[in-house]
Amino acid sequence: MDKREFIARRVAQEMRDGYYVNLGIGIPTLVPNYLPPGIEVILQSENGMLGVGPYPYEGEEDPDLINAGKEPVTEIAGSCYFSSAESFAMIRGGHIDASVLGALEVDEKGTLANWAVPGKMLKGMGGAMDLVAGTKRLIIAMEHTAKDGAPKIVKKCTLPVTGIEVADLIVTDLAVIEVTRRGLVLREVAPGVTPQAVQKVTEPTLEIAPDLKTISVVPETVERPLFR
Amino acid sequence: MDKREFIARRVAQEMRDGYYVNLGIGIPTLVPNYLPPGIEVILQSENGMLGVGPYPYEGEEDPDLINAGKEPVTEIAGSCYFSSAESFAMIRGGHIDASVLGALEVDEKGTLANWAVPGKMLKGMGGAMDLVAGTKRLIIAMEHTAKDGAPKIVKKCTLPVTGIEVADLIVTDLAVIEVTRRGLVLREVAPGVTPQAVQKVTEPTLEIAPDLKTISVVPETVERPLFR
Amino acid sequence: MDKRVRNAEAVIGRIQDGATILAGGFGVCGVPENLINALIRQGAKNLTIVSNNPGIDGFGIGALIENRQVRKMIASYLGNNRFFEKLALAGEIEMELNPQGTLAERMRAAGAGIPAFFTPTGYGTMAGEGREVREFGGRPHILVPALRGDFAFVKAWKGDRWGNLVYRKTARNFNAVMATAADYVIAEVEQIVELGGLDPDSVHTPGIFVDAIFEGTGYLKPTEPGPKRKR
Amino acid sequence: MDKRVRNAEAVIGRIQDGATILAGGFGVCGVPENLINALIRQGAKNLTIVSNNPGIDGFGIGALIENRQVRKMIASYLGNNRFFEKLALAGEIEMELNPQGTLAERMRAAGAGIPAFFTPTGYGTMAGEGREVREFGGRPHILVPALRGDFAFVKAWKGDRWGNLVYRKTARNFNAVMATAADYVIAEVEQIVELGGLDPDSVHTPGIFVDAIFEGTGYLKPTEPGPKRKR
Repeated sequence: MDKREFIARRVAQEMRDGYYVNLGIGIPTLVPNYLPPGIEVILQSENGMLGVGPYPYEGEEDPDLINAGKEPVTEIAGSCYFSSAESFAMIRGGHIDASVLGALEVDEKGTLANWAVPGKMLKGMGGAMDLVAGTKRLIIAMEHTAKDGAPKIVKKCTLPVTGIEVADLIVTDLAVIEVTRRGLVLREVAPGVTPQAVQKVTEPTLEIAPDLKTISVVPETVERPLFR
Repeated sequence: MDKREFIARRVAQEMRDGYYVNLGIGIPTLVPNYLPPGIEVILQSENGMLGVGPYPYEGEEDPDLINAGKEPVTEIAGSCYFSSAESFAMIRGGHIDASVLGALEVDEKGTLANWAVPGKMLKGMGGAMDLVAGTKRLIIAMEHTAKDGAPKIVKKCTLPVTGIEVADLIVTDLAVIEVTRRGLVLREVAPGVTPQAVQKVTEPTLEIAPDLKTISVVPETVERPLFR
Repeated sequence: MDKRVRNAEAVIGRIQDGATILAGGFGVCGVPENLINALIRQGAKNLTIVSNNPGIDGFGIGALIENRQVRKMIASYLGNNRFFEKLALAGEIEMELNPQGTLAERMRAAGAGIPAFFTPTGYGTMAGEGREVREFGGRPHILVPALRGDFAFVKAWKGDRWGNLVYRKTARNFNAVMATAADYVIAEVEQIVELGGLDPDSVHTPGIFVDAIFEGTGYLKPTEPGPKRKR
Repeated sequence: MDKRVRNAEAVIGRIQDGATILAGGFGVCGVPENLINALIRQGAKNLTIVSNNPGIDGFGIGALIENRQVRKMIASYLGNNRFFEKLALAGEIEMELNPQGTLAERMRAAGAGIPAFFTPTGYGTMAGEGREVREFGGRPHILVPALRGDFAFVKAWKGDRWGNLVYRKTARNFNAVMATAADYVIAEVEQIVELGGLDPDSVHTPGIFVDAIFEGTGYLKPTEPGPKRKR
């Protein structure tokens, strides 16, 4: 199982039946493919849709039906559409149960940076600042370190931030870390990874949960439609 | 022709083709019955409707279809419905071309009082404060004096006000008065009424327009469906 | 996911004394009749009711007031309810009058995560008393806070088990905005349809806003008097 | 009343150099193609364009930028447009980035008569720089002003001669809110239907917001790539 799938599978375990969820691009997109049996979530796409369905079959794309990543998607029984203003009223009004986003940096207070790298081009924040400010529970899904091995979980964000003290949980290929008032608490480690190894690639000091667990993700055998 | 019809007929002359209009209860309600030929206006009802149609035939009331005066109405080709929030976004956002309201008092600056009489019960302002603040043109339609003959056009409102400096035109059974920056200008008088007679029952001093006219309302012969 | 409950009784027990309830309806149009009747039978007291107007004597919010369950009424218009008038004059019920659009916008703000907004409506009037004033474009505006409920009673025409709602004609009125602005939103509908039975482009209230939904029974749906066309 | 015009050319002459235009669309979905193409032919310069994102190279707002008619872009996302990137890095185009929801809400406020509102979105970020800060419920919020256009370019699915509009699926996006927030609103639709041909309960943009409407032609309606299900 590759890192991205591992992370998405672990994030999927955080979903509860009936959750309304908004997913960022990248790893978060994969989450619906790995929902535990009996867990039904409804995906919100901030361009104006609730109940995002699987990707279409080749040749069946509808140009009027895309997700926030601008990919063609489908609708399902129970889907509905609305305007961008209504969509963000929904997001900003606290109606989304969970949002899963990627990150460039998260710091020990849960402050998130995921939209810009100075010097390089600013791509824009899109809906990320609204999502982190408005969602009930913000889960960060990312690889634990940057490609060069540098920590992405830092003492204080150095990149332009997306929101102040917003993240609730960080799920990586190495660990599950909860953001609490007293700092970061290491809840779970990946199979074969020690808390010390996690700490080594994490800038702030991690408190180790007394009931520290090992991340358990079981690949399923069922084929499910490819979701965003 | 009774006073109310006279006033409504004169107000109807202020309507322009394609106007979106909101009408208060009382005399304003009568206006659509007297529109000049070729003038089509679309009535907005603040409970959530554009394109209010005539009153229904007896026995054909639809309990889901009422105007802001809570009377059953009908829809016409081109009607549409929306929520109270959208309705007042429309009103407050300046999208209504003209509003016609009754008044208890209007003063020389166009400040309006039409929703409460202290000591008696406050019935509530309903949508009146939103309408006077948000409509492009506010026309007051009322009898010139109170039942006891006291002026309703006053130097300064004594009753609880609905909005400050909001009225653009006052149409009564005696006169048409424009509210301008320098005060009230008498534009028209009713047939057989002198400017002096109007001034006598009007508290602030009226400037008489150089081109003072006589109100001309011609009863039509065509029968039209009874509108709100 | 299934938000259907059997009837109003199945959820009305959640409402405790002192709760704030947003109740849809404009006059006697689009009134959550089943929920209000269930609340009268349930008997919670000292309620704050937010509704455009208290309706007519003996129906809807009017009946709730007659049953003396309401401590405070937030409304834009009180006309046509003599019992309410009597209680208010006797100081036995508190009332807060809001301009109708301000009332709607306050709940829209609550639902959209906006704690306060500026508006020219009500400036210089009793509705603006005590409010912060600021000029925009040379015109004075007042700062108005959002308005949120513990519960919302919503009446729609059709709905599905995800809580998606469609209203009919002017019965939509305050129902749609109230559905966005309460912690627990209960929708009663005339008809529950299969999932997929509503046009996705024409859903007025997305199910995300709704916590429980049931098919109401015995709707009175009265009309108030008004002029009629002659044949 | 009839708001129909023959085509985009019939109204595009109104747009002068320096105008602010709100343009609907999200990526390449729900884009007012006819209006943008007519504006390219018309040639007005130094425009401020408000659009969620500048689209892809050579299509929609992207083409307008390539034609060097845009002085300033107000958007939430700039990704996938290399020409824009080049101009921006060279300082040849001004850009203002807004959080997507703030962008939508600013236009909703303009359309609803609200000059400014408080939001927690963007507090402590570059999007909050220079904004007034105030705490509500112990949480810092910033004060954000409304955003209005001289013109709005709106793309809908169907419309009638009164300007009532219906959108299709996610092509609604920013079109509906932009239709409320400009002095002159031009709607292009795929089909104009008879008055009465739209369900009054399902009109998304009431005609009051629309000044001119025409049936567009030659829609490209492209799609961007994405994963596909296997059969």
